[in-house]
Amino acid sequence: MDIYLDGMKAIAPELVLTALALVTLVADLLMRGRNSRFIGYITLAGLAVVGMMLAMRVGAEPQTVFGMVEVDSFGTFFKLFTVASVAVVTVFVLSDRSERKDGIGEYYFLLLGAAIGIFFMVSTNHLLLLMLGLELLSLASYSLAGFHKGERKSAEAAMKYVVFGGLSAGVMLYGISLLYGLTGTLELDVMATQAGNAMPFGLVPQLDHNVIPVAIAMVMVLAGFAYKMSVVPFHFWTPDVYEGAPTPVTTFLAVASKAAGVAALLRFLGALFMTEGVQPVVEWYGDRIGMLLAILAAVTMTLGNLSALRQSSLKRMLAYSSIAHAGYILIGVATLEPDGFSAAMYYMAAYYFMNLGAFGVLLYFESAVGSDRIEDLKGFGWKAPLISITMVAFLVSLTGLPPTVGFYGKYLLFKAGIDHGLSWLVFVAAINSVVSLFYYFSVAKALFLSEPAQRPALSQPLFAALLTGLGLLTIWFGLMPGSIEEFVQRCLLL
Amino acid sequence: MEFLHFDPATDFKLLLAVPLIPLTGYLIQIFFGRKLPRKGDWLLTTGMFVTMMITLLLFAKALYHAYTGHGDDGHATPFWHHSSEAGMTWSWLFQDSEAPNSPLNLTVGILYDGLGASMLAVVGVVSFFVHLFSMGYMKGDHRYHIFFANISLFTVAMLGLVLSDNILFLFVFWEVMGLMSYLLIGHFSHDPKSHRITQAAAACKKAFLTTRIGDCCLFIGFMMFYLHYQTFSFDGLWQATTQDVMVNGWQSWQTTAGLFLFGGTVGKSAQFPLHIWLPDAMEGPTPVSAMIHAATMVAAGVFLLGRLYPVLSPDVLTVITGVGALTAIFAATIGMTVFDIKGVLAYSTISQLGFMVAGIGTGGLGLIAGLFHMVTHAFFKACLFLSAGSVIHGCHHEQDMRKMGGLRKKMPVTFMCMLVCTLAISGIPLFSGFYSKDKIVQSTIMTNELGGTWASSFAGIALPLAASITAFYMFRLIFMTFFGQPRDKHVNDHAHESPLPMTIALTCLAILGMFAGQFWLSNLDIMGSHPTWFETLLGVSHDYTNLSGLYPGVELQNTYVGLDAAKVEAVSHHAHSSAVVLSLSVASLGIILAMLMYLFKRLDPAKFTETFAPIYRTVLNKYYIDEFANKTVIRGSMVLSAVLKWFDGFIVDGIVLSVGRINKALGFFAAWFDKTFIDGLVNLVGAVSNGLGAALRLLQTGRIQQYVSFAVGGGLLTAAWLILS
Amino acid sequence: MALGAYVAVSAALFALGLVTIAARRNILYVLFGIEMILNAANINFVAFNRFNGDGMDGRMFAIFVIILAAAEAAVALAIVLNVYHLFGSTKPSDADLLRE
Amino acid sequence: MENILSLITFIPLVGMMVIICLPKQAIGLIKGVSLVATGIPLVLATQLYFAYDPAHGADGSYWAEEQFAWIKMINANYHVGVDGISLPLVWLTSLLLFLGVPASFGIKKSQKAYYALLLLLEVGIFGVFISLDYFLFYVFWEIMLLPMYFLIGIWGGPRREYAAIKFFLYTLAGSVLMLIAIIALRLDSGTFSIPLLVEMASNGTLTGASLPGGGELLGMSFSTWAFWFLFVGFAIKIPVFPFHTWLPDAHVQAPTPISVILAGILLKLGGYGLMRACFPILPGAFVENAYFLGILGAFSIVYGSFVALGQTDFKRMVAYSSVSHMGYVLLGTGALTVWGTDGAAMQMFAHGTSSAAMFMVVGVIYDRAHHRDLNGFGGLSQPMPVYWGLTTFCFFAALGLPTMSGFIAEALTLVGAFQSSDTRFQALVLFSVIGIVITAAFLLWAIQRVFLGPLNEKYKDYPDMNFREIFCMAPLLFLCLLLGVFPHLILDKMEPSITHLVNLLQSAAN
Repeated sequence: MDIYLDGMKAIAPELVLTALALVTLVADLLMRGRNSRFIGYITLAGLAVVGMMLAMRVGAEPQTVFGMVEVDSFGTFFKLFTVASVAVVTVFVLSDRSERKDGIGEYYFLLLGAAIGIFFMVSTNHLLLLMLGLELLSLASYSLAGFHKGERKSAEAAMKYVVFGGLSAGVMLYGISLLYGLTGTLELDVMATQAGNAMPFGLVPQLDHNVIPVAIAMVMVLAGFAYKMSVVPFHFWTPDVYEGAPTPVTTFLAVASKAAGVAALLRFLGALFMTEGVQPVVEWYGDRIGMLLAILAAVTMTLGNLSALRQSSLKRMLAYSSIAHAGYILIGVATLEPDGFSAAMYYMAAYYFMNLGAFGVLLYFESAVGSDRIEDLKGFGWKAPLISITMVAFLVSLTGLPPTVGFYGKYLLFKAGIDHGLSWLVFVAAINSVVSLFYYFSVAKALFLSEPAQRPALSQPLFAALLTGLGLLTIWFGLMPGSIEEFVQRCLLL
Repeated sequence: MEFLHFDPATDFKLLLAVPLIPLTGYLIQIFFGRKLPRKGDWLLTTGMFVTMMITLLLFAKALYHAYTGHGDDGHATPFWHHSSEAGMTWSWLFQDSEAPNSPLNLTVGILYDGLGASMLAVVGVVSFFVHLFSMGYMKGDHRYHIFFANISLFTVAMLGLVLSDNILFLFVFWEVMGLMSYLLIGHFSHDPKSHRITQAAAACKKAFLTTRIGDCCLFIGFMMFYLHYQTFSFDGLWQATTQDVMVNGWQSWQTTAGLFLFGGTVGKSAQFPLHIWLPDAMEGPTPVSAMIHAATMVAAGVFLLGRLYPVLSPDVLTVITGVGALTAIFAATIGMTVFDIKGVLAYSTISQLGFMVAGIGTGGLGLIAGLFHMVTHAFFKACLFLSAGSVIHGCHHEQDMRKMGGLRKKMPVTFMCMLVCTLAISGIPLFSGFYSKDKIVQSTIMTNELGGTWASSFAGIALPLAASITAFYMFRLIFMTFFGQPRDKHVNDHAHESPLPMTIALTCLAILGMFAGQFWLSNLDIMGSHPTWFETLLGVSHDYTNLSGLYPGVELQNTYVGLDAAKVEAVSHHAHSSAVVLSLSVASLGIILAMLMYLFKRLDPAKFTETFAPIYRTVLNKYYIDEFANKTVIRGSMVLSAVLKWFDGFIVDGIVLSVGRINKALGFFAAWFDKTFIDGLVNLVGAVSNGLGAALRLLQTGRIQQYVSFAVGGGLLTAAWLILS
Repeated sequence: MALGAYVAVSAALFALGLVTIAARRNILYVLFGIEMILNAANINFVAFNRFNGDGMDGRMFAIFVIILAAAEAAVALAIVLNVYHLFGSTKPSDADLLRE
Repeated sequence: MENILSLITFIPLVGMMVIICLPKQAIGLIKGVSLVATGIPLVLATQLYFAYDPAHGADGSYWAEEQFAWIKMINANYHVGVDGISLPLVWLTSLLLFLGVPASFGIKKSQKAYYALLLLLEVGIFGVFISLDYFLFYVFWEIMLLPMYFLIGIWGGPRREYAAIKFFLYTLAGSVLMLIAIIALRLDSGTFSIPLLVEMASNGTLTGASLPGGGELLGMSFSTWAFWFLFVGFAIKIPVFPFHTWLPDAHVQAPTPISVILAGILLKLGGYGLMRACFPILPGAFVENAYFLGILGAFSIVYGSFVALGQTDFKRMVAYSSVSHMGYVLLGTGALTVWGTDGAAMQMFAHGTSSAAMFMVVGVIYDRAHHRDLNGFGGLSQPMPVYWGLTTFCFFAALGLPTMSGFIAEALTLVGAFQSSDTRFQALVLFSVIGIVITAAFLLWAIQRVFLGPLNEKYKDYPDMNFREIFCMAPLLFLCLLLGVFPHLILDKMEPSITHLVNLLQSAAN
């Protein structure tokens, strides 16, 4: 029984989060859809509790509970990340002027549900739990994308998302089944380390015998991650869904959901190719996978950037930009080395600040200007200087220029890439970041390089403060990146 | 006579003061000139007077030394001083970290020798008189104070040039003179009342640019010498070159470098083919023409040759002779056809400069003669120009000789001065020009007899011919202007003698133009068979094989090498008598011809021009050299610049654009690029969809099932890669 | 029966699912296609579990997948219903507001 | 003062903060704060200049060094210091930015933002000149771009958006390549410290051996590609043909004070970067390619001057003259002689003063006529004699008239390059001389068209330069003259450092 209790203790944050989700659901029912803001505040408070619980776990001894849940700092990092994103998204929902005031209690429930999915997804080496977490996240996301039931765009987005997501999940599942059949196990570290012909037999005999089935299974599994991260060729849903979904949901998809994909991929690859006692032939195969990822990275960032160039909608542009950023992150992943992984994690953290910020500003513009077209922002910088300057900081960071956190993240990625023989990829990424300057600064151009706009600014002091805070952090962590990087390094001790 | 001894300690301070006095004047004038009484002209003129007196005093010291100092062989010891004797040197580039003698540094000082002393005196004297003359001539000019400031600064530069002990500083002052020449030629280009405002604006630019081509050559020349000898100082260059040549003989690079050096002279001293700026430079006020474009600046090129003579290889000297002789004859022919009074003088100046250059090219005696001609020419040509200025002033800015005539009585002083100087330039004994020009002719004869080159043979014919033509056109000028009947009543009625400052200046310069050649009064050496004062001052020997007065301690490797001194002396004597006869006859021929045509009207010039119409037209149009330069160099540069401008805008800039064009095939990039970058120039959005990359756009169709297909297809590709690799 | 036969059936089902998703003109068929893929995986899980010997991993997984499929179908149908309301069509290609 | 360099660098930042806190309407106060925030660094920099002991640079050490750990994880330090190469440029920066404030008084649009950005720009520029840590260097390098983008983009001419993004794009394209090279160097050496890197390079331990595959990229050896990546980054800034096309557009569209700063200082960053952070770190690759750099330099000289000759826009002409003048920097350093490099360093300073003054000249007439068509003026010297005088002064400084600093720089460069042990440089020098003539040609032609000849009646009532305009321009012209007559004032400070640099490079050549 002790083991059971210890296990429950270990997954306490998940339990609290689940409870919180239920509480919001029940509260919404009790209040009959009135006063939804109150539920938002409950969510925030609950997230704060979860966040504190997680924070206390940083650096704790890793353990495996219930045979499949890995409670370790790596997971904690992404859980904290998720909690923070969900909290910010909650604030977005609360500040979204276009959102109804009441009857949106389930909004928070769905967000929390998605968060629970992420929590499990990022903390397991077992393919079953991985799949369950991923599906939970997906189901919540589908609903969120279609949250505005009366809106055609929102409905269409949800439909596309569910079809594409269902397909991807199916493919991944099929891949998992193949992998299971080939190796006789669902546990990744066992696959990697098992040698000989005893049951389960792991990957080694398969790789020795015939790599084709393994390759097919691998690609299918990776497709699932690629879909979550919006990596080419599984990115097609991204622009459409991002554009159609309500902006806070888009933010959630772009930040938390993508981070979950990254985390799961890192864990998958880490457990498969980088665990202690990994068999040489498996490690060798890892290099092939790394090269595949590197190529995908190059294609993804290039496609994302080139497509973003001619977008007139800020939202859609940010969607393509998020595809491009997935490509950058893959540089770190493709190295299949700890420092590459930590670079990817750092970049994820950087991405958190700048993208939350950018989407937040987008939300603000949507309320203030009533449009997300870049053209309509002309001269608005002079009307809302603080938010617009903050936006410039986010744009600079997204482009990857100092003194912002985005630069440091890119620096780490480039460094890892060059250090592990991916100089060509770094070169491609460098050119890409020049290209990205064009479209990012088309926003800055619209904001400031035109005559002041006529439309008055919108006063949302708290929201503005949140954004400014994010902006300042974007710059502060660019100048003093040490703290985050240290944190990342501590969390990466898998 | 103690005060005539050269004392380095004090005299180098005086020498330093020579350029500093007008410089101070300039600074005062440029900032406060407008507010000073009489706009400050008195200040600068007084300053120049002091400067002139100093230069004359120092010149007297040099002369005193030359006539009293004794050397081993009874010749005067060279008068040659460097300011390091007085501890006056200046580490120019570095003062702090470098040892003074480091090859990286440049130590500069003042060089004062016979050549420098005479040139300094010439510059001082001419400058002062030009200042004086200008007080009358420029009266009422609306930029009067600026004019004075500019000629003052010009004088500073010229004085500095003469005093430089190294080629780099010479170059510095050389260029500053170019600037001042530019500003002074363009003086009237600011004057709304001037009717030649546009021409003046073009002329000043042309002058600067043309000479700058020469300047660049000069720069390359001494840079090449610096490369081999690591020195800029004249002394160092002489020594290094002669020692090098004694061991290795003349090398081809020395010839190349020497030609480049000569390029400087070609530009500044208006030798063919860079002479084209000088006639145009007459757009400047006449005092400027007198000072800069006759007496001083254009002589700087000749002075430069004098300074650098030991480093010029025989081949270079041959070219110098050839170019000089060509310039002399060719400018003289043009001079016959010009009707503008200043224009005649301008071509005459070019021609005379050709004489000097050709003389220097023949070496030895010719070098001395050429430099001497530079001195004498300075006086009489300055006087001629000022006289012309006086005429123009008297005729209310009429320059066309065809409208003058009979001014003899209206302007007697001007007439007398001009006549004296015309006799001087024509080479009539008793007048200074004779003694210098005669020696140039003598030198060509001598060189030819001692085994000449194609150039000296050419010079032997061209120079006497040019001398004859000179006499002709100068007297043509005198007769057309001062004799006969007034051709334009209006001009003549209003003609008047110039005011006192101008006539004083004229008279003094005319006197110098008469007597600056030979002290014939003292020893009755009318034909100039004795050494002139200039030769004495430079301390050259009779046979001209030893020029150690000019270049102490240097064994020249390009002058009468391997010839017996006695033989040279003998040839020299013989050549002297031939030269005198030749000079006198050609001068007389020219004068008689001019008299027949323009004084007695026995011969009608129109008939000649008709008979030789094609030749006349060619000459009248200055051999079409300006047109040629326009068509080739200037047009060429403009075309090139237009081509490059196009290249820059469309090709270089277009590299980025062409990235876009390649991407036209690749999709969005080009569309975006063009939209943003060639704002509205080409709407490529439509074209994009035709390209390959339309695929990229077409992928995002909005149809979920197509997305699925693409994704599956992409996944298959991925799997295929993983399997195949 | 040999393992190969099971795998062949599952592969065929998977392929059919893909084709259905990509080609059918009714959104409901598309959802069926997804179900087919999930069930193809299920066949694999059960078959592999049977042939890999002891352990219940594969079968467990299959059960979970069935639950997942149900949940997904529920959500998907709700969304499809909403789309039908707004677009008046069940053709997936009719909903193409969101595109380049 | 212990932290004099940090003070110089960050006082403008403080000024910027203060300005941000001031109300928009307090324009007088904003200008006052800007003057103070640029004035104090000028005073401090002047003091530093005179306190600097040049002998210090003879062994490659730095003056007024400050160092403390910044980002420990990657071993990046806040390490600053100056030597004879950077000090004159630091001083020039402080001067031009100080003059840039009164020169901006004519700007009436969003003044608060303008001065704040101007001060931020100053921080970035100072930072680049004083950084001795590559990471810090890069951060400052990029920080500079942003204010420049907005300064051109907001306060520029009609095509300012195009010019601003083009400027940003070019510089960024160069700097990402630079970043890759910096990272590779860091990975190979384990340090960002520029002095340490230089030391390792001179010991021959910086070969890329510790990188995967020996650091090869696309078939190029480590030192080769790292060199070219760095070089392109800096060459774009100089700018060298064919990377120069951003410059005319940026110059033409930028407001006058920004053009002044752009030409006066920003272009120098490229040359400075090469001397500080490219050549000595990869001396082997530099020596291999020195001749090619010389060709680029010489070609830029001639090319820039010819293209300038063909321009009808006054400002564009001046912009191309910068291309021409900055070519000397490459030619001089490529020759690997002390004089050549001295000349190059001096040229950076000389061009910084003369071209800045030239842009002020253009600004004066543009403020009055609101166009810059060279053919549209004429006879302006009549209503504006002082303007004519200063312009002529300035143009002659630019065309390298002796007694002006430009002459010293060009002469040292050319003579130095001529003496290069690589005799092929002699041909380059001869070729470059064409540029000297053409430079004179287009400048004089411009004077003729604008100032001389008959007066265009439209302009007869133009007021002459006012005190503010003269105040902004006169110090620069005075400097041109002062350093032309007394070059030792600056050469003394630079020479030991430069000799050290040249010796380093030469030892790599042997």
